[in-house]
Amino acid sequence: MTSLKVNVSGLRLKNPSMVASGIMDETGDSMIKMMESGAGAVVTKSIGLEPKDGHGNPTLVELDYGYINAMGLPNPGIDAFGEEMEVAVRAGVTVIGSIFASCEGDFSLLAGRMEDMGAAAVELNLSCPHASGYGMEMGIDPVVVKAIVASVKDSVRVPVFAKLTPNTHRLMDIGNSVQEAGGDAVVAINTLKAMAISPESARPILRNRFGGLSGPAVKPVGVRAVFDLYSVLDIPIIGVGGITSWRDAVEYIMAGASAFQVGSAIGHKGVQVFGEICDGMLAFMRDYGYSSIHDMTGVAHE
Amino acid sequence: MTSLKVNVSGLRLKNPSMVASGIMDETGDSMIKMMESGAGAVVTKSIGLEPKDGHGNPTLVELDYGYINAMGLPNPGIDAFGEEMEVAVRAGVTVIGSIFASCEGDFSLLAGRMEDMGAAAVELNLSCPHASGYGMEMGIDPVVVKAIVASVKDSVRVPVFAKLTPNTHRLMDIGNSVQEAGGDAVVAINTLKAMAISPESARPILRNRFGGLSGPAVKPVGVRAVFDLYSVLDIPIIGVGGITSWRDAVEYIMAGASAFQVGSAIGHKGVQVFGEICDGMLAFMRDYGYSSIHDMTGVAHE
Amino acid sequence: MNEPVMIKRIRRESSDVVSLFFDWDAEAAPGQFVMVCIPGLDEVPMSLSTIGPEKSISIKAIGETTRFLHTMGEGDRISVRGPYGRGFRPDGRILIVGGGVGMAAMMPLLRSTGADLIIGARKEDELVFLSECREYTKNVWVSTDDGSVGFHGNAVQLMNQVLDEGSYDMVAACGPEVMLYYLHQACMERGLECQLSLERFMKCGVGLCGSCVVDGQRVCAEGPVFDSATLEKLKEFGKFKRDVAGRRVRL
Amino acid sequence: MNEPVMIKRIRRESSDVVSLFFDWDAEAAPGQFVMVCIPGLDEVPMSLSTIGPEKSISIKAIGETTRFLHTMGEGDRISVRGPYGRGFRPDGRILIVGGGVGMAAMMPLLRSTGADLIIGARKEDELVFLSECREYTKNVWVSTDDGSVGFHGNAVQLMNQVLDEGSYDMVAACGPEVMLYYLHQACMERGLECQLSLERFMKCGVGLCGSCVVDGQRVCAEGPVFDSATLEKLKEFGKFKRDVAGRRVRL
Ligand SMILES: Cc1cc2nc3c(=O)[nH]c(=O)nc-3n(C[C@H](O)[C@H](O)[C@H](O)COP(=O)(O)OP(=O)(O)OC[C@H]3O[C@@H](n4cnc5c(N)ncnc54)[C@H](O)[C@@H]3O)c2cc1C
Ligand SMILES: Cc1cc2nc3c(=O)[nH]c(=O)nc-3n(C[C@H](O)[C@H](O)[C@H](O)COP(=O)(O)OP(=O)(O)OC[C@H]3O[C@@H](n4cnc5c(N)ncnc54)[C@H](O)[C@@H]3O)c2cc1C
Ligand SMILES: Cc1cc2nc3c(=O)[nH]c(=O)nc-3n(C[C@H](O)[C@H](O)[C@H](O)COP(=O)(O)O)c2cc1C
Ligand SMILES: Cc1cc2nc3c(=O)[nH]c(=O)nc-3n(C[C@H](O)[C@H](O)[C@H](O)COP(=O)(O)O)c2cc1C
Ligand code: FES
Ligand code: FES
Repeated sequence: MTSLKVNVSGLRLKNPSMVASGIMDETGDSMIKMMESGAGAVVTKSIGLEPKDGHGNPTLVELDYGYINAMGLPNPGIDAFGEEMEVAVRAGVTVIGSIFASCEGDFSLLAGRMEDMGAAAVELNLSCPHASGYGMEMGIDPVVVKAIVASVKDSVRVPVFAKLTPNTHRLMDIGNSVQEAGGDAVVAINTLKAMAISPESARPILRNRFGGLSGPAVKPVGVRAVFDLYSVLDIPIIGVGGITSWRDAVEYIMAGASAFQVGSAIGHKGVQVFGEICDGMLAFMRDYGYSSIHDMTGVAHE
Repeated sequence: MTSLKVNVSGLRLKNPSMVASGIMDETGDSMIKMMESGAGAVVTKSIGLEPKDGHGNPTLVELDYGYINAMGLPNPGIDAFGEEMEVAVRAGVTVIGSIFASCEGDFSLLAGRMEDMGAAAVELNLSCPHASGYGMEMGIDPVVVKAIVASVKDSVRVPVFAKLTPNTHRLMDIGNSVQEAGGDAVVAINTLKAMAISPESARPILRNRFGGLSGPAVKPVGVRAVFDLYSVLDIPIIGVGGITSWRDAVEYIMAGASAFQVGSAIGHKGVQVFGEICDGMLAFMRDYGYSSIHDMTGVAHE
Repeated sequence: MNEPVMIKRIRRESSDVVSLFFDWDAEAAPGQFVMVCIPGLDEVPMSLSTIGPEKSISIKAIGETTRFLHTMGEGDRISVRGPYGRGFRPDGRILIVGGGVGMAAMMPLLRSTGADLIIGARKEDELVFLSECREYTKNVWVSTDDGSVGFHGNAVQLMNQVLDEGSYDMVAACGPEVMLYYLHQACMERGLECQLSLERFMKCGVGLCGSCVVDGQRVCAEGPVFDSATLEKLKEFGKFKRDVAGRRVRL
Repeated sequence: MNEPVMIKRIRRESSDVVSLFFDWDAEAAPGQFVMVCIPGLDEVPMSLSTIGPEKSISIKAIGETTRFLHTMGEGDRISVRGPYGRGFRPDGRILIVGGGVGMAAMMPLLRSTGADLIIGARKEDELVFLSECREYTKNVWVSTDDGSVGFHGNAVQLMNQVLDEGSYDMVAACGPEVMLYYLHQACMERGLECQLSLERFMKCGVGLCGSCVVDGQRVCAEGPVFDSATLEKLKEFGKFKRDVAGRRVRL
C-alpha cells in the first residue's frame, strides 16, 4: 500500500505538504481554505508579540520565475491572532505556529502562547531576510540559534522547528546548532536576499529596497540546502523553496526532506496546487515502487 | 553626447559589457568571435597552473530560467593557454585573464604569466562553488582573500579584479578585504551553489552532484549583491549574474556597477546579445538623459 | 511584471475623479484591476476603466497616493502590473449598477455588453462617466443621495424600482460595500443572480500575502468579482475588513 | 530540460550499431542532436536518427557509455535533453553522403527529401540502414573500404563518380572528419555547395562552455551542420580538435 502519510518528529500528517509561512495563513478562514485544498498542515504567518503593519507598498515584485517580497512581517500580534487560531483549530486544521522575536525570552513566550492556542508545532522564523532586528540577522549565528532553540524547547511540549536562511555559507553549522539544542526539525529554505530596480525610475522597486526571492528560481538552491543538511543532521528536514509540481517535491524528498512546504506556487498555480502535487507524487511512488515518503527520503544520497 | 565608454580602474573599454569567465573564452578564436560580437572585453575561462579535465558529464542542467553547471574548472593549464592568448591579443581582443589557484603564491605566479601574455587585467576566481580546494572555499574568508589580493597586487601592474561568491552572508566584509588589499575592482556574482535531482533515477543529475546556478534566476541576488557592495566600497564593481537584456544591465549599473559581464545569455540568446544590450542601453540613456555609464552608476542609492 | 507606462492623456470625470490613459498591450477582461505604482511613494490597486490597447484607470482622490495621481500630467510615468483577478462573467440580460467611483470597474463591461445601467452618486457633481455611458446603452437611470439630479435616494432603492419593471438575468455592480451589501440582499430576496466587485487592502495583488481575504476568499485572486453563491457564504462581507496588520475591523 | 524517456523498442542496425526508440514529443529538425544521459554514468551527444513523435538514436559502441547503451533493454530509461543545434537546410537537388554511423544524422533528411544517397562503410557488416533507405529513395550507392559489397573504395571517391554523372545543387553529409575533409575539398573544386555535420567533445550542448568549438564556431550552437562558406574559413576543420581540458590535438 502506497501512502503519503508522514510523521515528522511526532507530528502526524495525512500528507507531507504544508502551506509555507506567510502565504494565505494570516486568518482562520484562510487556513481552513488551505487545509480544504489538500494541504497536510498549515504554517501560520510569522506572528510577533505586538501588532505590526509591515513595510509599505510596493511589497512585491512579480518575476517570470518567482517573486521578490518585502512584506516586513505584518501581523496582528499574538493576542489578536488568538481569534484566528481558534477558528482554524476548531475546524480541525493542523496549525504550525510560526513566530518571530528579537530575543530568546520573547521566542519562548510566543511559542508558549501558540501551544496554548492549539498549535500542533511551532516554527521559529530565524531567516526572514528583510526585517531588521529579526529573522536572518539572528539566524546566521550558530550560538544565537542554539540559545533560542534551547529556550523554546524548555517552554513547550509540541515539536519545535527552526526555519533557516540560505543566505550564508554556515547553513550546516546552524543546522547542527538546532539539533544540539534539541530542535525537532529544520525547515529550509527561507527566501534569498534580493533586489529589483526599475530603470525608468532609477530606484529599487520595493519600498524596503531589499526583499526575499522565492518561487521556481530558488528551487535548485533549496534542494542543495536540504541535501547539505541531510548529510550532517539526524533530525528531520522540511523542504521549502520553489515547489510547484510533484517533481519538485520529489526532488526535495530525495535530497533528504521528510515533508515540504509550498508558498509562491499558491499565487501562480492556485490553491489546487496541493492536490496536484500529492496526486502526482502518489502516482510516481506507485510506478517506482516507493511505499512511503519515508522510503523516498534522502535516496539521492545513495 | 551619450557614450558607452567606460574606464574601470584604468581599463578603458568601448562599452561596459564583458564576456563572463567560462563562457566561450577558452580558445583564442572564441575570444575573437565574442569581441567581434560586440563585447567590450573578454574574461578568459579560469586558468590554473596545470591542465585539468574538470568534472565528467553531465556538467550542465538546463532550466527554464537558467543553468546549473559543474564544469569543475577544466582548462589547458597556463602554459598551453599561452597559444590562445597570443591569438586573441594579436587580434586586438581586450583580454581579462581569469585565474584560480589554491594558494597566494600560485595566484601571483598565474597573474604574472597572464600579464606577460598580454592580459589587460586579471580576475581572481575566489568564488567557484563546485571545485573543492578552490574558489568559494577560499573566497568566504576575508583574511584569506586579503592575503591573496595583496600578493597578486605585488606581482603585477595591470588592474586586479576579485570575483566574489554570493553564497555567504559576509559579502561586504569580503569586498572590504579586497579594497584594503589594494584590489582594483570586485566582480559580483559567481553562481549560487545549487543542485538538481532526477526523480526517475533518484540521484543528483550532475556528475559532481553540486553545481552553480546562473542565468535569469540569479539576477535579483546579483543586483542585491552589487547594491550592498556599492554601499560600502569605493573601488569599482563589475556586475554579473543573469544579465540578458539592456534592462538587466541597467539594473546592475544603477545598483552600483561600473561595467558588467554576460555569461548564460550567450547560450539562450546567442552571441548577438552584446549588441542588443548595448543598443538598448544607449537608447535608454538618450531618452532618460544619462550621458555616460558613470552618470548612471549607483543612482538607485539616491 | 512591473511595466512602466506613460500617461498619454488625462480626462477629468467629475469634481473628484480623473482618468489617466496610457498605451499598454496586456490582455484584460472587464472587472480586472492593476497594481499602480508611483515610484518612491506607494502602490495601490485600481480597476481598469478601459481595457483595449489604450487602457485607463479612473481615480478618486481620497488620500496621499490618489491625490498625487491627480497631480500627474501628460508624459509622466507610472508603473503598472497585472491585470489581476477574475472579472465579470456576463450571462443573459444584465443590469449594471455603479456607485461613485465604482463605475470605473463597470465601464469595460458596459462597453462590451451595452447593458442597462444605474449610476448612483452622492450629488450631481460626483456623477461619473454619464455622457460616455449614453453612447453605449439606451437605458441609463441616475440616482443621487441629495436628489440634485435623477432619482432622489440611493442606487439600491432605484434598482428595486427598475427590477420591478424590467426583466433581467443578473445584476453586475461595484461601489461602496454598504451599497453592495444591500444590493446583494435585494437580489437574494428576488432570487436574482448578482456579481459584485469587492475591495480590500491589497499588498501583493497576486494571491500570496492573504491581506485581501474576505473569509478565506482572496479578493485579488478569487475576486474581485464574486457571484451570488460565493457572496451568500461570506460572513465578513458587508461587516468586516482587515487593517494593514491583518486585524479585523468593522466596516 | 532533462526528460526521462523509456526505451520502447530496440533495433540492431549492424554488427556494432543499435537504434533505441522512444516516445518524446519535442520538435526536432533533420540534423539536430540530443544530449543523452545514463544516470550515474555519463552524458553524450547523439544525433536523432528519427525525429517524429517517436524518436530514435543510433549508437555505435566505441567506449564505456556507448557500450552500456548497447546493453539497454526495452522498458529501460534514459534521459535526454535538446534537441540542440542547427540542422540541414536543404535546397534544390541533394546528394546525401553518410559514412559509418554518421548515417544516423542523415536519416531524417533522407526521409523528408527522398534524395539520392551514398552510404560508405569499412566493410559489409558495418553498413547501416541500407534496406530502410531503399524505402525512401530510388538511387542508393554503396561503398566499402574492403570492397566486400558495392564500390571498392571510400565514399568520397564514389561521390566523385556520382557527381560526374548526375547533377546536384548540394551535398549533405556526416561521417568521420577525414572523410568530410576530403568531401569538402572535392565539393570546393567543383564549386558545389555542401553542408557537413561535425563532431566535437561536448559538455554543455547549449553554447556555453566552449568545449566544442572549431575555431570560434560552436558545434553545438552554430553547428553541428556547417555550410561551405563557413567551412572554408575554419582553420581547425579536418586538422585539430580539442581534448577535455581544452588542449588542441591533431585529428
Ligand atoms: C480591486 C480594487 C479596485 C479598486 N479600484 C479603484 C478605482 O478604480 N478607482 C479608485 O479611485 N479607487 C479604487 N480602489 C481603491 C483604491 O485602491 C484606494 O482608494 C487607494 O488605495 C487609496 O490610496 P491613498 O494613498 O490615496 O489613500 P490612503 O490615505 O493611503 O488610504 C485611504 C484608504 O484607501 C484604502 N487603501 C489604501 N491603500 C490601499 C491598498 N493598497 N489596497 C486597497 N485599499 C487601499 C484603504 O481603505 C484606506 O483606508 C480599488 C481598490 C481595490 C481593492
Ligand atoms: C553532435 C554529435 C552527434 C553524434 N551523433 C552520434 C550518433 O548518432 N551515433 C553515435 O554512435 N555517436 C555519435 N556521436 C559520437 C558519440 O557522442 C561518442 O561516440 C560517444 O560520446 C562516445 O562515448 P563513450 O563513453 O562510449 O566513449 P569514450 O571511451 O568515453 O570516448 C571515446 C571517444 O568518443 C568521443 N566522446 C566521448 N565523450 C564525448 C562527448 N561528451 N562529446 C563528444 N564526443 C565524445 C571522444 O572522441 C572520445 O575520444 C556524436 C557526437 C556529436 C558531437
Ligand atoms: C509573500 C510572502 C510572505 C512570506 N512571509 C513569511 C513569513 O512571515 N515567515 C516566514 O518564515 N517565511 C515567509 N515567507 C517565506 C516562505 O515561507 C518560503 O520560505 C519561501 O517563499 C520559499 O518558498 P516558495 O518558493 O514556495 O515560496 C514568505 C514568502 C512570501 C512569498
Ligand atoms: C558553463 C559555465 C562556466 C563557468 N565557468 C566559470 C569559470 O571558469 N570561472 C568563473 O569565475 N566563473 C565561471 N562561471 C560563472 C560565470 O562567469 C558567471 O559568474 C555566472 O554564470 C553568472 O552570470 P550569468 O548568469 O550571466 O551566467 C561559469 C558559468 C557557466 C554557466
Ligand atoms: S493582495 Fe495579497 S493575497 Fe490578495
Ligand atoms: S558543448 Fe558547450 S559550447 Fe558546445
